[in-house]
Amino acid sequence: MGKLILQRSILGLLTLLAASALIFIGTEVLPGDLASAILQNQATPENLAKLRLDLGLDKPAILRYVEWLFGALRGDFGHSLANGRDVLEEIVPRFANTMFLAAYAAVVAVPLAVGLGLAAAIRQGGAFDRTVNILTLMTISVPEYFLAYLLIKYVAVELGWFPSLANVSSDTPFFDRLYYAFLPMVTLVLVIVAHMMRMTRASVLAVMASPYIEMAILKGLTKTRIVLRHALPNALAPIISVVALNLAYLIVGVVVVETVFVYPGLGQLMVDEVSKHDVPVVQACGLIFAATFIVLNMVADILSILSNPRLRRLR
Amino acid sequence: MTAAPDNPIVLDVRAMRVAVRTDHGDGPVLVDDVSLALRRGEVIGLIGESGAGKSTIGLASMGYTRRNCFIVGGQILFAGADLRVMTADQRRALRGLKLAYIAQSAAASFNPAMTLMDQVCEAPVRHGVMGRAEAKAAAVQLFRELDLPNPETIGLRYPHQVSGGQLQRVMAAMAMIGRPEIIVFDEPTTALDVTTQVECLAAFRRLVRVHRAAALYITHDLAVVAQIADRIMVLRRGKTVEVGDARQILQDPQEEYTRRLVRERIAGSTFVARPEGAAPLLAVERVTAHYTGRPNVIDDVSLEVFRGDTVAVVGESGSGKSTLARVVTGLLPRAAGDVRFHGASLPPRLKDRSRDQLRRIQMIYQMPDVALNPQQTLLDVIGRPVSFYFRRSRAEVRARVQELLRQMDLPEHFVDRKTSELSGGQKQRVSIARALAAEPDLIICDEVTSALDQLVGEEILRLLKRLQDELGVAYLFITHDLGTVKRIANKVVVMLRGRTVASGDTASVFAPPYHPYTELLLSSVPEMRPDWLDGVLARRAAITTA
Amino acid sequence: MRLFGHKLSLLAQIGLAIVALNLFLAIFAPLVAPYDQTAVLGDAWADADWQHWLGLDNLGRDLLSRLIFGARMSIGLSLVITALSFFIGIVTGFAAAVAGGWVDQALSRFVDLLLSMPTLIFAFVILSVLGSGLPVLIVTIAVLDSTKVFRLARSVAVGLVSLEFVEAARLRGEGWWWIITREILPNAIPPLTAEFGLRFCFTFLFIAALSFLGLGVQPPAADWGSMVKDYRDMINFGSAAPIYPAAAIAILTIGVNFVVDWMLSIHSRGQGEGA
Amino acid sequence: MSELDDLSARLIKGAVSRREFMARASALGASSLAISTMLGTAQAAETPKKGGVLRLGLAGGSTTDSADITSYNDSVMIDVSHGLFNGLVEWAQDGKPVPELAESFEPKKGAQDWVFTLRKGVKFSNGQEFTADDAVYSLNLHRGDTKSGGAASMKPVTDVKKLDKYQIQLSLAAPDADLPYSLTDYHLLMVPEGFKDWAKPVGTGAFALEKFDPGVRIVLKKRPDYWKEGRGWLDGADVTVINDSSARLNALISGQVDAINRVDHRAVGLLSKSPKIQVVRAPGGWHTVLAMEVDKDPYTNPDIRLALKYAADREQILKALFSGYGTLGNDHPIPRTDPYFNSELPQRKHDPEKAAYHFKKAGLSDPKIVLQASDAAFNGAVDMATLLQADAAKAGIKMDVKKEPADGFWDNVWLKGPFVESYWGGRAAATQMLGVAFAANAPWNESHWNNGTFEKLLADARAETDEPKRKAYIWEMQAMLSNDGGALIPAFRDWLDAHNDKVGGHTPHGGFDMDNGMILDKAWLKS
Repeated sequence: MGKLILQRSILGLLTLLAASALIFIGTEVLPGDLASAILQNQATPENLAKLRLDLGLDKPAILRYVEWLFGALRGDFGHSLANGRDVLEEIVPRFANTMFLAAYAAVVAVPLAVGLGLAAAIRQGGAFDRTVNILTLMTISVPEYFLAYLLIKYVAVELGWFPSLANVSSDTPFFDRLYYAFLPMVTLVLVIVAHMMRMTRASVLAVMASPYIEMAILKGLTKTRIVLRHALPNALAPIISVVALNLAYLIVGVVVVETVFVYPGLGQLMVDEVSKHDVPVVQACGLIFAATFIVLNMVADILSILSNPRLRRLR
Repeated sequence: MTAAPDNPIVLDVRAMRVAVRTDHGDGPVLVDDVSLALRRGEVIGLIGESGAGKSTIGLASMGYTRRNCFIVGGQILFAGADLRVMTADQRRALRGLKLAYIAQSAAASFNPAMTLMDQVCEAPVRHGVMGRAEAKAAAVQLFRELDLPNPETIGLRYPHQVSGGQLQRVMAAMAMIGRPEIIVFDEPTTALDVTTQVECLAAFRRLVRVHRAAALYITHDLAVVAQIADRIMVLRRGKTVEVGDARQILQDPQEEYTRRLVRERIAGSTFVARPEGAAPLLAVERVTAHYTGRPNVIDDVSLEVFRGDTVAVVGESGSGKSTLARVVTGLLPRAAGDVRFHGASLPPRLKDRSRDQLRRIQMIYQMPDVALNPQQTLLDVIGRPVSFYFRRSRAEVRARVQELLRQMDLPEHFVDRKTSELSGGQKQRVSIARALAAEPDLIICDEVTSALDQLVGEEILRLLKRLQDELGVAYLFITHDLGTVKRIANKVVVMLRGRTVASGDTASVFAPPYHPYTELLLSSVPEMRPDWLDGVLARRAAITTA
Repeated sequence: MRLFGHKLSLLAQIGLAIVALNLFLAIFAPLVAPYDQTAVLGDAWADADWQHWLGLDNLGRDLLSRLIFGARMSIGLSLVITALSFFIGIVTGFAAAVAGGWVDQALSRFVDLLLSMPTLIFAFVILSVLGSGLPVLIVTIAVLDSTKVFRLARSVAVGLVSLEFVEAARLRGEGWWWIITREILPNAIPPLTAEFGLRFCFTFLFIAALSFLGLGVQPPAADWGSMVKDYRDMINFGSAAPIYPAAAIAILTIGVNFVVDWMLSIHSRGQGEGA
Repeated sequence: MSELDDLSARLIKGAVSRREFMARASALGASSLAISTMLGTAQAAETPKKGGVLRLGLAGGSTTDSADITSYNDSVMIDVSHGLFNGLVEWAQDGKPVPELAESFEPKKGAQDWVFTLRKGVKFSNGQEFTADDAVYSLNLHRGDTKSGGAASMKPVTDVKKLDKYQIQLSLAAPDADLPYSLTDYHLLMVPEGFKDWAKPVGTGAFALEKFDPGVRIVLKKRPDYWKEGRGWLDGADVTVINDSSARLNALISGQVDAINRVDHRAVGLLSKSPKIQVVRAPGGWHTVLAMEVDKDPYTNPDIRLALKYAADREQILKALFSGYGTLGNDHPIPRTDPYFNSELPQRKHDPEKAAYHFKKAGLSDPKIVLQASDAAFNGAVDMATLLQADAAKAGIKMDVKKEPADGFWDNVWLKGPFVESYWGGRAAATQMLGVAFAANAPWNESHWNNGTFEKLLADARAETDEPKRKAYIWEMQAMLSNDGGALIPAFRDWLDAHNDKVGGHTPHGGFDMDNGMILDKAWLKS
């Protein structure tokens, strides 16, 4: 199994390398530039000229890529073109926020989803199953920002239980963070629970059809024992991967929610910088996002390898 | 061996009916008014073809039915209590302890993510009748009784780490550990090779006798049931055909259907006279083959097929007999040796072969269900080779297809049916028609009957025979069933772990002096004689002690 | 009612009805809609009355009409995108499965790479570079989506390729085009159809999200996603305006999912749920 | 609407009393809502209080923000900077330039040179006194090789020199009586000589920077002894960047912030229903432009230009785009609030017949009229294009709308296409506005307007110090543009802010939102 995991990790690294190249190229082709993007129709020709120098577009792309890559390895992503701040300094707190929200949502969503999924699988076709199914369907069927607005309108504005602004900052104490980020968290949970829950249910049911489940029944085991001990472990792989997928989404896909709740996350940063053509920051964000994705998938694969005795015992 | 009739009745099934019920109304009745009384220490064999309702009865007598099936009538009295009126929990309390089940495919019936020991001990521990340690000890004891290799440690393994035969016996242990009063054996040896089957049969029988448990033994193979059952119940389409003492059923069946089952089984051993052959049609010369990066699957194998020959390649799973077929067809390029067809060497790879070469060698598969594209009509399936190889007009193709259907004893109007609408036997006939449509010189038959019911299989064999007489086509017949071989092959190649251990005319190969493996195979084929098993075991014991 | 030779469950029938209705509205929008989607008919946010059942929108256009035309744009767009992504995904996926070897490796690895790109951000960059004209929008999302289709198509095909009837075709000497189109495709349709439904919904919501970032469908063309976005503020003032398009999206998605669930249930497969 | 706007404009300038205003306004049939919002202006009446922290929720902030005065381009930094720094000249509510850090200023050589006398004893937050050297340094930040958005305002300045410790002189290429207006540019703020460390800004403003999280949150803290009389009441300010309009609204409604800018015009009506919330409406110079380049066909033909001008239904555009919170444009860039607004020039009305007539008169069989539109130009730009397209169709004019990608719009489309959408934020002085967008040599002359008479009038107006004469010139220029110019200017948009009843001194200003960015300097909190 060690071999398998090693292979998987190497593959991940290669993918990451390729991704970095893709990102670099992608950001190279952003047209227009900082000055005009920022100053709109107030930019003078002098402004633009000055800026093109700063961009250092004189060097060949390959060279710049390599330099950038090695810089990145050393944790040096260069400086923001817009305000000259160190890119890393700019990103780290934002990334921390993003991770916080993601973790917050995950901690609630994953157990909830798997729990609901199992419950639905146990009571397959029952009233509970159907209601959960339809409710979760509804939550994924509405654009996330609309969910967000409904929450704000009723929970924040009408009831005033939670703030509609989640503008936490580095010095916000932990429990205040939990309070401020509550509505964004709920929105995200609503968005991802359905997907994971349905997948859990589906894969558990798929396993429930297999002969060893029938055998378990004929051994006189309780439904719960059958589902938890016999069905779930064999349904893990797809569940793990769908969970990973959703965690990735929590980290890279929440721009919209961040915007609505004014949550200072990485997504919003990136969108800002893209529209401002702050290339170094965009590249850094892109790289972090890609890395997150790849690592999560890698971990997922490794976990499902571990969850499968056939592979686990492989030597 | 017959259980004394005064033994108490442990299971009393009265006028049981099981029917399918889905969201959209009632389905067919699977078990119709079946009654049986099982006494302590007695083994009743349930015999019949697929769809006879054997397994359904077996499961229902544990109060269990599969999805969408329901026990709609009758009583199932276990120790006087009706399983139907019990609460689910009461039933659960019985299963795994008083009522045990042994399924056909052990490989599928073990949870791949749990160790064997955990699964064996689960039932008694969960039911709280044994402590973990106690259960472990009991399990090891049973492993020993079932003479499994290193009984102390085998329990730590995962299902995929032990062989099929061993797994089947572990399942027996799992069933026995709760000291059940009733065991349901559901085709427990069908998936095994003949040689392994013998061991398992023996083990099961010993178990039942030692523990004086009562058992329902479900199988389609009369010879098998003959070895273990006290009484036999013959079933057909959910109805009881005939019940009676084992010997009586086997030697003096009352019902026509039973007679046919028995007859077919003993029929055979009619050898085909070897035709006057000139040059061999197919000559496999010292062929070696392996899958990339793996050891050789077949090693230095040679055989010859003449026009009109039926050459059987016999061997157990893993003997490389199917691989041989893949080499001949070119699906697996040979590593060494040569395959000559009509004297000319065939290119190793499929894609290097000419359309004519492809046409002349056709194949018929084991699983009719996956051998035919379910989305296509018989016209598509059978017509394609016609249009593909002979470039005929649509009308001609249709005519040809209908002709072939007639040859297969299939109604012509099937021509526009989808293959998915046909029964197993019909599908197999269509596969044959597809092969014949190419007007081949050689047809490779890969276990063509093993997925079919006995009687249906016999019909297919007869059909193949007839076609050979009419068309003079040669067969390369790949099978594990020596009964079949005896009946239709004029030449045999016996394979063991990729090598040929014996070959030649069926007569000479299957007559002394045997190659030891051939003998092992022959002796392992169950026979109707109830004392056959004892005989075999005795002889083997003799050999091993000697 | 039957489909794929199976009886439709109640939910599935409801789902089909919903889908059918939406398709009808989409196709015959100009005939059904009382007004043109761009016609300015009065003051912004005029209340509902007999002429305008749902009232007017932020530019004083008939909300109902825009909702109906919105169906056309949203559904049409998602359909085109999903169709395209399926074409790409299936062709490449099957090719990978049938060809195997390095072709399979190369394609799979490349797809992994694309999958490692955060979709929304990726689309955001591309669209803000090339501008969110419909063609760009379609191609971008289709390509990003096709990666997921590829995975399913490949796994389904791999399963089928190993079956004897495909082997028989190969033994007969059939070319790969025949094998893909005649032997594999017909058998891959049910699972792929189910996936089509799901991907359609995802595309649908994805476009909505892009519209929110101002990169989706550009005005004046009506599309449910951007309608929700344009009207969203009105929730704060108890106006139902944003509810209509949001509900439209939800109902259609749910409808499609009902059908899909039913398909998945009859083909009892776990796949297809992948986002 | 128009008369009311005029009225409210005059109210803002204090030209009418509140009672008088109420009477006239309702006589003009204005809804009580309109009146109340316009009265939002008249808050100034109440007496200020010291203390309290003002929480602002502002659009127009970005993670790319920096305290560097040359980098300002949007509300958040503009508002914040006016808490940190002061300029030499302040743009008063009546639209006139009044002394700020400059005690006084006077023109020399017929307004070719200007001498500014600086206020004495003003201390920077680092304790050192503000003097001529600082002023010279600060102004030069925007001259020559610079990224500053203020460069435009300083362009005509040929030299900035120190006369003595408290006096500097600016020399111009050509006379300009309106130079003081230029110095109200929000970039032209005063920092200590040689100051560079923008992470820790040093200014003469009422506040010091406490916390700076770009694009997220900015916290200011009062600094002792602010020099400006009757200003700087607050103990501090807490600015949250909220770019999403409804998030901003919600923050205000749910009381998480005290005041917001850029209220969505659609929301105003409903907002002002709430007794706790005041909408501050400031008619100003912000206007939309559809620029036709008069030297490119078919726009070389004056009748095509007129045809389009008549085709445009300005009332409708005003309603649809700004829910009426704006004023009609008359195809010249001077707003009604400007003292030099040509009030006798007839307002051009939606007139399909006239449009059709001029279109025929132009006699072009198929003039390819394509409007390049993008919401990058301004919010709702594409909507406006859509409306105009419909209007044109009514007059039988076939006009196509080509949607341009938002990204790089100002690079690749603006000033390149023959018929393009854009906007202007307005200028303090009429002559500046006319100069920057219509002078033949101006880099941003969108319509390629090049007219000798106009050039002369512009030069004269700048040089002229005699009010009536100036007025005549400027009125003349407006007339020329309106009747012949290449810019179709359908509407001016009001600045719409809102605040809850705790906030005082949040007065409307035609220059920019949040009291022309002076909110932190001026506003106070009621108990």
